[in-house]
Amino acid sequence: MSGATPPEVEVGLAAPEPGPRVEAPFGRRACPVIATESVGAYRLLAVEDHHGPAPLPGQFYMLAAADGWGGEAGERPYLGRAFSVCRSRGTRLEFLLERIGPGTDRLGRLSPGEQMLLVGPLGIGFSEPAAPSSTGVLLVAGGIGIAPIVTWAEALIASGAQPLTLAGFRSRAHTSAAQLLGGDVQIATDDGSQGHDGFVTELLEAELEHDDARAVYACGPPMMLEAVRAICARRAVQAQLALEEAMACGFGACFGCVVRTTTGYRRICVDGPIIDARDLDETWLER
Amino acid sequence: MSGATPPEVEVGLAAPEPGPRVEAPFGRRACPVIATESVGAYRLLAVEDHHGPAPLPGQFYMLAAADGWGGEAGERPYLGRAFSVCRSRGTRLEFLLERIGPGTDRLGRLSPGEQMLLVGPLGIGFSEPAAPSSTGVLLVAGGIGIAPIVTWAEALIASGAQPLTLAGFRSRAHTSAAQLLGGDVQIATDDGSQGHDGFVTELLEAELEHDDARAVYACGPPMMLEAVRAICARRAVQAQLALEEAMACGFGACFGCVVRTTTGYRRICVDGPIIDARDLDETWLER
Amino acid sequence: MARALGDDGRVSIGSLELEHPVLNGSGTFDAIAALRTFGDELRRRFPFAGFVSKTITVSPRGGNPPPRLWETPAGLINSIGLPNKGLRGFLQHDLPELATLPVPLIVSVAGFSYEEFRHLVAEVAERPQVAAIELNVSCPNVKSGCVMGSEPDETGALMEVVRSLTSKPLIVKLTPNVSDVAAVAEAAERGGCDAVSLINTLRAVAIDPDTGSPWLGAGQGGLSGPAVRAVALAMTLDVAARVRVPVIGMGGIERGQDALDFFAAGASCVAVGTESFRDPAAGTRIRDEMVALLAKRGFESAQSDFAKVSEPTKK
Amino acid sequence: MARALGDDGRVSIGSLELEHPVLNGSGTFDAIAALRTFGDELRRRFPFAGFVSKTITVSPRGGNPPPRLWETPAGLINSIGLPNKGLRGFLQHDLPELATLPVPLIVSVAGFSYEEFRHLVAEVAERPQVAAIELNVSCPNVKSGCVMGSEPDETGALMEVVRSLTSKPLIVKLTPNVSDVAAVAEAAERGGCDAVSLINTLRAVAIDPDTGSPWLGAGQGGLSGPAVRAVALAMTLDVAARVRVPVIGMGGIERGQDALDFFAAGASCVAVGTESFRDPAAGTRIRDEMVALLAKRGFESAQSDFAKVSEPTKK
Ligand SMILES: Cc1cc2nc3c(=O)[nH]c(=O)nc-3n(C[C@H](O)[C@H](O)[C@H](O)COP(=O)(O)OP(=O)(O)OC[C@H]3O[C@@H](n4cnc5c(N)ncnc54)[C@H](O)[C@@H]3O)c2cc1C
Ligand SMILES: Cc1cc2nc3c(=O)[nH]c(=O)nc-3n(C[C@H](O)[C@H](O)[C@H](O)COP(=O)(O)OP(=O)(O)OC[C@H]3O[C@@H](n4cnc5c(N)ncnc54)[C@H](O)[C@@H]3O)c2cc1C
Ligand SMILES: Cc1cc2nc3c(=O)[nH]c(=O)nc-3n(C[C@H](O)[C@H](O)[C@H](O)COP(=O)(O)O)c2cc1C
Ligand SMILES: Cc1cc2nc3c(=O)[nH]c(=O)nc-3n(C[C@H](O)[C@H](O)[C@H](O)COP(=O)(O)O)c2cc1C
Ligand code: FES
Ligand code: FES
Repeated sequence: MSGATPPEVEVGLAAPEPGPRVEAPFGRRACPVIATESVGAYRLLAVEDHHGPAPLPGQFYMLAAADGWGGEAGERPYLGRAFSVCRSRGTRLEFLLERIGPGTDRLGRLSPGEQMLLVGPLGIGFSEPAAPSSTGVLLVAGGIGIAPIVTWAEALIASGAQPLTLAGFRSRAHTSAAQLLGGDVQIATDDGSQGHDGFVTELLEAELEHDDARAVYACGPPMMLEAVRAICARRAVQAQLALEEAMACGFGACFGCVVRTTTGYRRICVDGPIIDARDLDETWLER
Repeated sequence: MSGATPPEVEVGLAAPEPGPRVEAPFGRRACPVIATESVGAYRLLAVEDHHGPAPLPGQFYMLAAADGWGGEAGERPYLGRAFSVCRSRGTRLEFLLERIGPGTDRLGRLSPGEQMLLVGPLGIGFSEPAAPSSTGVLLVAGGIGIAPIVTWAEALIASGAQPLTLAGFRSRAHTSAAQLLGGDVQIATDDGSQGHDGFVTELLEAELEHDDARAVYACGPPMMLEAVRAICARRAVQAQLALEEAMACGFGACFGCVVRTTTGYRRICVDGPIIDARDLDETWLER
Repeated sequence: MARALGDDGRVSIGSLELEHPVLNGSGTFDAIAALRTFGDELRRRFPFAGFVSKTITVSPRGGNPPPRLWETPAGLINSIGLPNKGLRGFLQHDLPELATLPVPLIVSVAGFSYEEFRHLVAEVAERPQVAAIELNVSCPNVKSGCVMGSEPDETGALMEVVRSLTSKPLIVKLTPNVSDVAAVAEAAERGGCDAVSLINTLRAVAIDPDTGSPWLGAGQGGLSGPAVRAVALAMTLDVAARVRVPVIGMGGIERGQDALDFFAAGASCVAVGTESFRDPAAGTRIRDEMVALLAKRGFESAQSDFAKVSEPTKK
Repeated sequence: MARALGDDGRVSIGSLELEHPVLNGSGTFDAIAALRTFGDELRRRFPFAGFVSKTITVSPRGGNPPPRLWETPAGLINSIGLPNKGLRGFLQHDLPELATLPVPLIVSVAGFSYEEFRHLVAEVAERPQVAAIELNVSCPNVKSGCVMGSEPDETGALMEVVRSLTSKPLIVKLTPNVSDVAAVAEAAERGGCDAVSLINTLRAVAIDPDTGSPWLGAGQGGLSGPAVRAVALAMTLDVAARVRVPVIGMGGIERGQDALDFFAAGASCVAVGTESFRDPAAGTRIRDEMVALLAKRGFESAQSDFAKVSEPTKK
């Protein structure tokens, strides 16, 4: 670390293009869990949020269990965890969780009546396709990345668009989540146990081959998003990606959640998680 | 801290008189909770311990919940907590808990079927009254200190003695625990809501006034034990006290649980918790 | 010496007047991003008595390569790397916006040489919007190779360079990664600082379990959160016993009781860092909890008695 | 240089041969009391590859006044104060019993002057039951007032006094309460030590919430447990990068993965302290967990691959 050498990249603090955003009530609030359900390998968690506004598709919340956060043996989870809103109906917010560690484990074991602590809605949401309105909209979901796609598909359909969702999963055990989707859906599985046998990005290539005047929205694992970025860059197709990075705060306080963009490091909690694919530095995935 | 000056007190590591002890299986084992019950303001917790020997009255266990130990918000409880065995029946062990902090809170919320982690039996138990067998035995319990007294009263009765238990509580809300006691019982409450209006040590004074050829066994808050010690010292009555100190390990490893005795600091987990009242340094309560 | 923490709960550090004794830790609350997230409600319910900016440097910095975060038992390791727009960018873009906050502004600065510190302090101090300056001395001096806050002599020399530049309060933010933090605090006091704050983060490393290599992009980072609280209390007690300037205590404060512990250790003010990540309004909650605890303990006026809690261990 | 940690999982530190790389931390396992508690099963299932005694001093010590313990988030503060029977008492009463353990014995010693260290090392080293000696340098030198392990010069001078007294392995137990622990390790290495171990506890304080005064009888203590793990890892990484002697890593090891993190940071051996309080057989469990993790990651023979995990960050 040396102040003498100029920074490798631009600071990434220059005001980004403002994305659509609904402001969050200040602070953390307790919300009761009102329903939980298994959706294939995932878990759907519904809470009653009386004090928050309706979020935009693509926005997220920081969640923690009111009890038992702090975990086993003095261990993690300690900080809140970020989750995209999967569906919202009035004061009811739904989240879809994949159990991958102590935080998702604890949240997945919540029962109706228990309290969840929540901050949000946070970040910026998806933007409508740029006018002139394209002939169609392609949504690409990889695994649990389907969560924000569900609510975005709903919103698009409500506004009269006819999105086609390409949903990729590891295997048949995970595909039930596709039933949450409205509109047309094509499924791919890595092991070929359902739908297309292969990557969802192969479906995307085929669709764009067929008609590339469509806006693309994608959420999924980093490798998938990179493939989407590269495909869309090659074809000059407009794409918005919903990124993930480990987050400590979710509201721009810690500078921990950055991704490398062409103009420097960007905090994906305040200047994302939705980001224009063209803004990503090509090396964004390199560590 | 200086090595040049001689230690204030003797080291207290000299082999103490060996007390009765049942050895514990080495390590920590998981035991299912099989029953829980409220006993007035206290909580009774029964576990099935298939792999441990029957403990002696006065011995204790280090307990932790298998899940959710580590507590809320990354906070305590982190270490195990010490609990005297209150009753044991075959492989069934019963503990009586007073909720005073995060550890007792968590343990108090365990339900049948959940797992508890347990190390023990630990420490030394009560010793039979010295021969020639005294005309009687007086047991003195203060509040939650009743736990080891319950099992000791049972054992004494089984061996043909006729103990009289003097049990003091804050108020009527706590006295239900006295129903766990076999043999004769006199109750005192601090607020006079049941039984003698005043301290249980007043009952003790009265009993010894009447007949001081009896052995005394006591467990309760430090101030009560000090009163018992002083009373018995004055009358040259033999007394065994079950002490409490915050413990990190329970098996002599940390040297954290010492009490000041006439021969130096003594670890009450390995060389107690039962200790001859005459061994206590008169200033043992001073901090 | 007048007490920094008054019976009314107000704090005076030189000319800096605070309504109550809870600040944010530098770099743990970006008020500008928070305004975008929470809107004007943040202004109305601002959780701190003063706002401490993220540390700024002379040149702009992008910060460290990701990943920048690792969660530990009851703690967080960060290796953010002081990303900031640089002095010019800060004065031009951020200062006007920070000046709209309802509380006094304390600007945290870090130089990689005495010269840089001189430049930063001179430029920042002359802005009327700035109420006080915090000197983050956890960076290495590129000339000596030594972290300026790790040696009393370096800290003393730094104070000599900057003290004469301004009469505004100068707060020295101490690093805990030293053998004797109180000796550094004494040097800062001899050099004329108006207060010291501590602790900055403890040097820490996380290993990626999948590769066995360090997880953080920069290799190492700093530990904060409840895990460090007991260490921060020890250092606060030491420092408060050896200097007469006010001490701003921080490190793992989560609840009102934790804050009271720091006052008991001799602090006149506290700062909340990592806990704001979990609860953006933690500053307010912690203050309310303190007031409630003091009331419960029977002080006549809870509002007025932050100070009293510190008496048992005060010199 | 031969690697201290072999492919078979065995560790060699000079003439000290360990079957596997898990020791206890000094002062966190009293084998004599544990034998009374757990009986002969402890001998059959002894959890450590070598037994490190509680630190002994020349004169007997009663230790610090209680309370001696305070639980923190994911950690423990202790202020035990080195109670022990003194050199003579140890040699007479404890050594014969410790010699019956099924593993090599490492005796930890602390002097309050070079003279005391000389006396301790000379007396302890000549006993055939003793396989190695650990020098606990966290105590103040009554002559200089300085903690011997806090200054490279003091540590170097100590090594000069004791090295020539014995050819048995000498391990220097480093204190983390310093600015540059690796500099102290280098001094110990230059002075001829056979290994370094770290970390001892971090200086810490707890406040009694009811009184506002320090809780511990001795005022302050040392923090251990998971809370310190990330700090211990950072120091282990530093030290392992700067010395060639084997490093024994410890601080907050709870599970096999934690131990692997220390190997990845460059340790050749680990020690388990506070976790044994929660689980007396933790040493065995942690070793089993390591073996299972290594097997899962596809090393040919799990048993043989403790060493490989350290390669990514090895010099
Ligand atoms: C904007 C956004 C939206 C998201 N939406 C969803 C959603 O709708 N549904 C969903 O299921 N998930 C979503 N996620 C992901 C979710 O936040 C993570 O799965 C969750 O944080 C994992 O927490 P955990 O404790 O279960 O796992 P962790 O143990 O935290 O593991 C998660 C990953 O973090 C890393 N890691 C491991 N240990 C540590 C450590 N100690 N410190 C730091 N990192 C570590 C590893 O790479 C690991 O794979 C979203 C994330 C973001 C940023
Ligand atoms: C041999 C023995 C037998 C026992 N038998 C029983 C029994 O049968 N039934 C029963 O209910 N209890 C029994 N106890 C007491 C029981 O162990 C304690 O009540 C229990 O440990 C409290 O844990 P906690 O987390 O609920 O409370 P804690 O929060 O640990 O509070 C307990 C006390 O510890 C102190 N304290 C507070 N915070 C801390 C801290 N951070 N670190 C250290 N100390 C702190 C305070 O003085 C407080 O009053 C026994 C204790 C011993 C030693
Ligand atoms: C993400 C993060 C960024 C930080 N950035 C800075 C900084 O820029 N300047 C500074 O002086 N301290 C910085 N700190 C240290 C905090 O101000 C504070 O001293 C430390 O985190 C201890 O307090 P806590 O445990 O309440 O977080 C940072 C801490 C964190 C967690
Ligand atoms: C109760 C207790 C007593 C200790 N006594 C000693 C000691 O006598 N000598 C020593 O070198 N270290 C002592 N230590 C430090 C440990 O050996 C170890 O370095 C430290 O606890 C970190 O490891 P851990 O987090 O696994 O406990 C003690 C630690 C504890 C918790
Ligand atoms: S998560 Fe803290 S800045 Fe984004
Ligand atoms: S509790 Fe550890 S020695 Fe007694």
